[in-house]
Amino acid sequence: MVNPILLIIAPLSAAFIIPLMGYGLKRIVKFIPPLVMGFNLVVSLSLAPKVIKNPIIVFLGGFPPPFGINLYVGPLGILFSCVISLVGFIVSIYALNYIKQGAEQKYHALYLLLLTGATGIVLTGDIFNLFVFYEILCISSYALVGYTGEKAGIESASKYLIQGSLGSSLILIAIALLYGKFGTLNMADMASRIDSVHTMELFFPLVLFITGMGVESAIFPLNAWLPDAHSSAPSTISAILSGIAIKIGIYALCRVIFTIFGATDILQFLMLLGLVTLLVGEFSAFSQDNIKRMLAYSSTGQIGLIVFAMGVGTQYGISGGLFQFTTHALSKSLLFLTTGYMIYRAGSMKISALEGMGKKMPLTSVAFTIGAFSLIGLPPFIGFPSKFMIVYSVLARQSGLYIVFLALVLAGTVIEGAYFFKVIQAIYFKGERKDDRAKEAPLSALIPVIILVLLIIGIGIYPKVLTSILDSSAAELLDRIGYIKEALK
Amino acid sequence: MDFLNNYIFYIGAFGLIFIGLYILLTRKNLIKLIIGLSIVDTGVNLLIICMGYLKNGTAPIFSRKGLNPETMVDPTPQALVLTSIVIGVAVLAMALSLAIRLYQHYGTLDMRKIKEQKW
Amino acid sequence: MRKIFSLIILIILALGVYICISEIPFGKPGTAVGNYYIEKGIEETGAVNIVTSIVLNYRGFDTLGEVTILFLASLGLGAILATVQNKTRGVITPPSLILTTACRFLFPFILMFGAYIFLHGHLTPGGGFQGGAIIASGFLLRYLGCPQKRIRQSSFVAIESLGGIAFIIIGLLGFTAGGFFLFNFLPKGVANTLLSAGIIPLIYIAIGLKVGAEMAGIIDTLIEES
Amino acid sequence: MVTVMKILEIIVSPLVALIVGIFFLGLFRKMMARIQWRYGPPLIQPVIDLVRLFNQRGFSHGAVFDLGIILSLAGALVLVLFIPIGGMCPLANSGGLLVILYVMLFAPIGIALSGGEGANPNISIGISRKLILTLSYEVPFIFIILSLMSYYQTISIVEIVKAQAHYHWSLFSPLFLSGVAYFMILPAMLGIRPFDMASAPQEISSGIDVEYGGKYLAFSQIEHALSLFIVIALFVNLFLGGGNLPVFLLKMLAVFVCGVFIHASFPRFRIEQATKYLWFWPTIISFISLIVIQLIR
Amino acid sequence: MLIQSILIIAFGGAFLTYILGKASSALRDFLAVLISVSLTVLIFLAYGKTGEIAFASFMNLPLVLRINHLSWFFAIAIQTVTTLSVIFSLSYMKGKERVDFYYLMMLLCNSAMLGIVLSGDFVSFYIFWEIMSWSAFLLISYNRGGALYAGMKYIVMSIIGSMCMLIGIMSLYSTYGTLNIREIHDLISTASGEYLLFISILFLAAFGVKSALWPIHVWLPPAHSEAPSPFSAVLSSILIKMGIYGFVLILYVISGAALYLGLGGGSFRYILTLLAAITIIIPTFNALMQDDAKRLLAWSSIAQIGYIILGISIGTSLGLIGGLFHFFNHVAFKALLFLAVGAIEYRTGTRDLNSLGGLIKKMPVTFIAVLAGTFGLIGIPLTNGFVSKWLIYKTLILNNHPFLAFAALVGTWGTILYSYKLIHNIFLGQLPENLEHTKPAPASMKLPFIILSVVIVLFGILPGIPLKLINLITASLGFDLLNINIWGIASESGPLNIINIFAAFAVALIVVWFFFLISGKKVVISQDNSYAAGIDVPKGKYHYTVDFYNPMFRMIKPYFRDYMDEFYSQLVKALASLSDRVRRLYCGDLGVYVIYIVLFLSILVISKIGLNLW
Repeated sequence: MVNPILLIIAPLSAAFIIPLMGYGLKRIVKFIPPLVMGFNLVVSLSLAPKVIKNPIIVFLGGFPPPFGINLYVGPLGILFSCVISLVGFIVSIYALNYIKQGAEQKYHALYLLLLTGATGIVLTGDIFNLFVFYEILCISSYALVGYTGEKAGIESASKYLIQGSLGSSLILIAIALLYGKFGTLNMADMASRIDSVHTMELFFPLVLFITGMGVESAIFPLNAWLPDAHSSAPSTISAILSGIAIKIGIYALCRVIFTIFGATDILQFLMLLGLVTLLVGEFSAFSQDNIKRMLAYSSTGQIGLIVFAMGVGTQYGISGGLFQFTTHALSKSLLFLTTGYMIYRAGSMKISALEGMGKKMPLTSVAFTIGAFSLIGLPPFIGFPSKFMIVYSVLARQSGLYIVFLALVLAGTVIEGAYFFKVIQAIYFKGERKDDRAKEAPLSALIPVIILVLLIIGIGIYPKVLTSILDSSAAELLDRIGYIKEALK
Repeated sequence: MDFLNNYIFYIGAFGLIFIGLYILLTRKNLIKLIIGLSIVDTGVNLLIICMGYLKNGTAPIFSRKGLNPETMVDPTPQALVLTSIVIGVAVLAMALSLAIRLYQHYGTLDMRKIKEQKW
Repeated sequence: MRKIFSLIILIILALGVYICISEIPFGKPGTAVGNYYIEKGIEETGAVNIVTSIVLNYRGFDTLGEVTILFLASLGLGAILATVQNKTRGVITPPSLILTTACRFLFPFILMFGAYIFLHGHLTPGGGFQGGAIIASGFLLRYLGCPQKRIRQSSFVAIESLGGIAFIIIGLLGFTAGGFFLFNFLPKGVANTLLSAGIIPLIYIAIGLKVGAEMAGIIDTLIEES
Repeated sequence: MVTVMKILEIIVSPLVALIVGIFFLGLFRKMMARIQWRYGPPLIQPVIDLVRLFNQRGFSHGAVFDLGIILSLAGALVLVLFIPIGGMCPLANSGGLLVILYVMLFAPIGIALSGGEGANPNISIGISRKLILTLSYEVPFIFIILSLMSYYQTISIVEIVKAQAHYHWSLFSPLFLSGVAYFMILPAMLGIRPFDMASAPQEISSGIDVEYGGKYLAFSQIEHALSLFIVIALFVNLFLGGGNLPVFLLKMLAVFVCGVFIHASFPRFRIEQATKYLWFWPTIISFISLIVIQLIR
Repeated sequence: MLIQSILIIAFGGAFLTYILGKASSALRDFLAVLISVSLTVLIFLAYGKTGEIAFASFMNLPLVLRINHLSWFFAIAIQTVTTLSVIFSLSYMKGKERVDFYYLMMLLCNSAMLGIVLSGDFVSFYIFWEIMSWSAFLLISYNRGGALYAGMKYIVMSIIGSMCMLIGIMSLYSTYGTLNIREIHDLISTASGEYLLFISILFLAAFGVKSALWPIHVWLPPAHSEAPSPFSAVLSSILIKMGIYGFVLILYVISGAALYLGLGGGSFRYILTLLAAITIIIPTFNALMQDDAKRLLAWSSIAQIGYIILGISIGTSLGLIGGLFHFFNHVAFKALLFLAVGAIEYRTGTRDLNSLGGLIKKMPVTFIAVLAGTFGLIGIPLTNGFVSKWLIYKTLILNNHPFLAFAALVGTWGTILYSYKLIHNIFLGQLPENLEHTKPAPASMKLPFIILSVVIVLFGILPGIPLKLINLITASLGFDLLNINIWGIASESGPLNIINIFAAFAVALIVVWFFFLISGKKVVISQDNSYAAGIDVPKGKYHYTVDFYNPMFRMIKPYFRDYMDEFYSQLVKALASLSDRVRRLYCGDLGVYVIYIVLFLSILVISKIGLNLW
């Protein structure tokens, strides 16, 4: 059996090795991330069937929790780790040719560290360890957003840093307060001591957690960094940030709310929060003329949708939310990757600059279209089953208020459809490109795009491949007692 | 008085945090904001340490025989605070490097003037 | 306006803090976990400094993350500051001979002190991070005292990476030996002696060197910029 | 026997319509002359005209020019078969009033198609006016028809005539208002003043007839005569209770004379004025009538 | 097996055509025609079959295909029109860009529509529905320029509709635990009235958008007029009919007539019929005012949809038969008209009614096609439109809906006006000089014209052929069988007997024709040799078809704007400005962002401590 610890150790050690590679080995540096992420993908996939039956608990240093740190490799963790390594793998292939500016070597190391952080967060069973990995994720994001040293990137990175660090500090305060209250850092142990969140002193850490993690997961009033950072980072980084990083924030939030606090009474509020995030995101994207900023705002909207689905709080709803997470990770990274080369060829991020790309870059354009369709939730793409599940789960609650919420959510989807179709029209049916500079993206960029397209269509047609892991993931989130039992066995 | 006695450290810790937050909320110079962030960090570190405080406690080091384990303070927060400090240092370094580059680009660090990335 | 508004917000927050804090006893006797560490620490890890045993053994994984964060900071710093095209360094007035000499004189001692700190991490207060910081302060002193002298960045980088890799390798050795990552597989030795506590001193050496190099590298990069 | 009678009816009723229609045309001119203190042409003048026209040379602009006029005349002839003429109604059970409404379309459409091929500006104007006028008077007309059908609960015109024979004329029933409205739109349906803008000789050289000569004009005249007959016959059937042939024809004559007086005493509307008028009073009255019918049913 | 193979051939063929198109355009054209024709044959073979088959599963829901008379009726209409459009496209699309893409989307849209009518559960229904929506969107936008706006309008409205449908479907699923149409029909009789109303309103929105019911019709005119003409034919004659299919499905297949008539105390039916009546009148007058041939036809499509919905929603056997028959007729004549206008656009390069004219001599077959189409559209006796309209009127009058009948009848007279305008402005009147060298439509265009014209006249004279099938459909929906013979319908309250009318017409025509032949000579003269009260009619200087109904426009134009369109534009504008406001939340000032974070925290604190919200 493969030990899940390798999922964290492999990219980490690769990141440590990269700076060692001197001038002679510099050329092969860029092949390390795909290799490592490919390895991670294989490991995650091979673990998945076992984990669905029984979660794997890994003791680090040989000490049982709550005394040592443990990894809790449940279905949820493996689902996230699969998606992380998948998207990481695909984006790193794309980066082979795409990343040419700046400190190339450092880019790859930072990239691997970002994914390490993400994987660490989803696998760990210790709240402070989660915080540490959370910081790895955040700091590497700051660095990656600004690493080109361009004006926009630096500005966004510094704003991101201030907000993100403030959020982290809030999380740390919450951890300190919880430690003061319970004297333990293990999530399962903590969960077993929290009977309910109705007491006032417990609610304050919860609020701190929501706010702190909300910054990274881009919940509405806390997401001001997102459009800046996503639009000014290189496209590969935008893809990773949008596809992975913010979802990890959601994961952390869900862990805290569902597993540690079991705070079911906050779920309706969470739903509202998701709804507002969705609407604000979609509205902001609606009249954007910068394509990457538009995609970034759309990410906000999608986060809103995921949070909304999580807030439904039923097994089906959470499955839907997780499905939507997968959808968004695949589709949004596809969108960012395709726009990456379009922008590169067009020399501008304006939507009007992409006009007529459908002819010059046919495959890329088709891929963009498919990504957009999928995000809107049109069949037969992956977005449809996820939307299907979310809608069903909301309606299954049989409540008038929920139907109103749902109507607003779907209104958001309509707005999303409107601006995506606008871009598709611009790409295909507007303007003629005379310049010969615009040509199809290189093979290294097309391969990941094609993989993503195949996945999007494949899962869209046959969503069953995901249902079992989604269902057990949702069960893991809902079944606090089971989690505690497994972790403290 | 009793309250002060019992809570003086908390007050100190949260006092620092609030001072930091106040700086973050009202200042516009990036360097000052970073300082504010550091102050918040310091406050949090202090808070973590407070959590393990024991009256008349000793350091959790068995450097000589005869130390009473009962009077030792909780060692965990101290381990945590070590990590937390290092993280603070890392963030600070990143922030400063970004500030340097920002100044090179804009010639100012006034964050109310640096808003090219908006809407 | 903004100030008053901020104050109002903060007062509300303070209210929340007050309600929360009033329930958390201050200066209470240790927690179950803490007590466990104090009671079993020496026995299980061989380090008399319980904090060290927690940092490197019970919660060693945190420390790996911590090291990673520092590594990340230096990487990020390098990435962000590396791409500057024209590094215009200000005119440097050569320092006086006394200053230079004193710095050169002090430098090895500082290094030695730093080494002492991280070598004795499991016995006395201190450890790899603290020692590393002291070592870096030595480099800082040299930069301040003799600004013309520079140390090759690549050597820092090599030490950083090697330190990190060493940490991981030790962890993996533990994995092969005991089945757990970061398992303390070496003999614990007699408590309160230098050669005790299994892998803890080894890791601390790696960390100490690594942190020293990293901090020095950060200082170096920042000085180069300004 | 029944079949023979049927065939006889099919042959006779168009003939009756033709004779009566042409007689009305002659009467029309004679009466107008008398009203205007002239002697006027003899009653038989239209027949003379027709014979003359059939022998003259006609000018054609193309296939549709011919086809349209044939279509319109055929349509008028068919329509006659749907209308009870004093007890004769050859096609009584083929769809009733609804079919009549539709078959009424043939004549204007045929004329319009034919005229369209003529490419004469006067024709275009005439057709446009004619169609607009049709749309204008159809609005109250449909209300009237609907009132009738929903009052008698049938779509068959024969049934309506029968029902009137049993009780009393529709004009003196709750359908009174409908009758009034029908009477108000009758001049428009007949194409006489004040609604003769489609064939205004002084303005647009008789509009749609301008390119017709010889047999074309003759066909057009016959069609005109038939439609005169049809419109009046419809009114008589629907509101004045039909009756056997002599009574029926007398009733028709009475209505026709009223129409001539209206023609003589009014100047011509402009087409907008006509539409405004038709969409105002007749529409309101017929609408009220329909509501009344709905209420009493 | 037959149903699956139909769908597999349809979808596979679409993609195969695209791939083949990359290699050879002739081969692609051939394949496209081959696939459409073979699909037509296959569907034809499926006549009379009924059955249900689960072919896959989606999220633990079985996806079911189902065929019965209703499905077959719609499927054959869809496939015929697509086949004819594809044949038409052979010459229409020659030399245009992205022809592969065009055929792909055309066939994909066709496959999706087949899927819709053949699906036996709501998941597959929805999936096919959405595929149809987006493939149609891509084709509507194909022509660039104004088409972009049209496509945008179309897709946004259709997404709104399908979101409503999604809620409806999922609500059904969450209530009954199944999405199989048959099973839902069995279960739905237990539903409460309010719930049923809720579901029906949701579906009404979804299908109303697609079928362009009045207040939500605004996407249709631009979309129909801007799409490539063969696809306009598909759009107008079948794509919008998917909404009709949906109505039949939800009102009769799911709810059943009894349940439907009692919905909301009958008010649902009342509102639906009222909307249908409005849908007839307003678009008819809007069509009158159009100067673009396709836009005129587009408005006319909306009006005809009004008739269909009116017939269907009235809830009687006769009405449903009339509605379904009118659906079928509208398929025939609207496809014909759009294709004909396409041919004219293809030959002359314009479809502006004010710059055409006199083409009758140049394109006689097209003229006959348009004539047949408009006659059907108006409902001239002996065309199929007459029979269906007659059925609808009759049921309206005999069931005491005089005001609805009024709307329907007035709509017909409006139809005459715009139909005549269409014929007159294109084919009659003077021939402009620049069109003197217009060539007749190519053979591949004539073929569809002829087929569809024959269909129109054939089913107008022998309405019993389709009516028998439609009668079977209505019988399967729980209505009584009517007494239908090949010439019409026999009933006490006014029968319809086409043979009488046909015979009378034939005789009258022959008689008149005879007189025409034997009476005086005729001289054929040129068009320009006309009399204008002594004034020369200058050639080429005037175009008498401009502003054909100007007097009327002067009156009605101030009142007959497309208010709904303006309303929606205002709404979109408001949304855009709102979105701009929302965007300004992200003002770029870091201090404000920090305030957001801390403020959010304190609001959370207040909401718990002060208000105890959760």
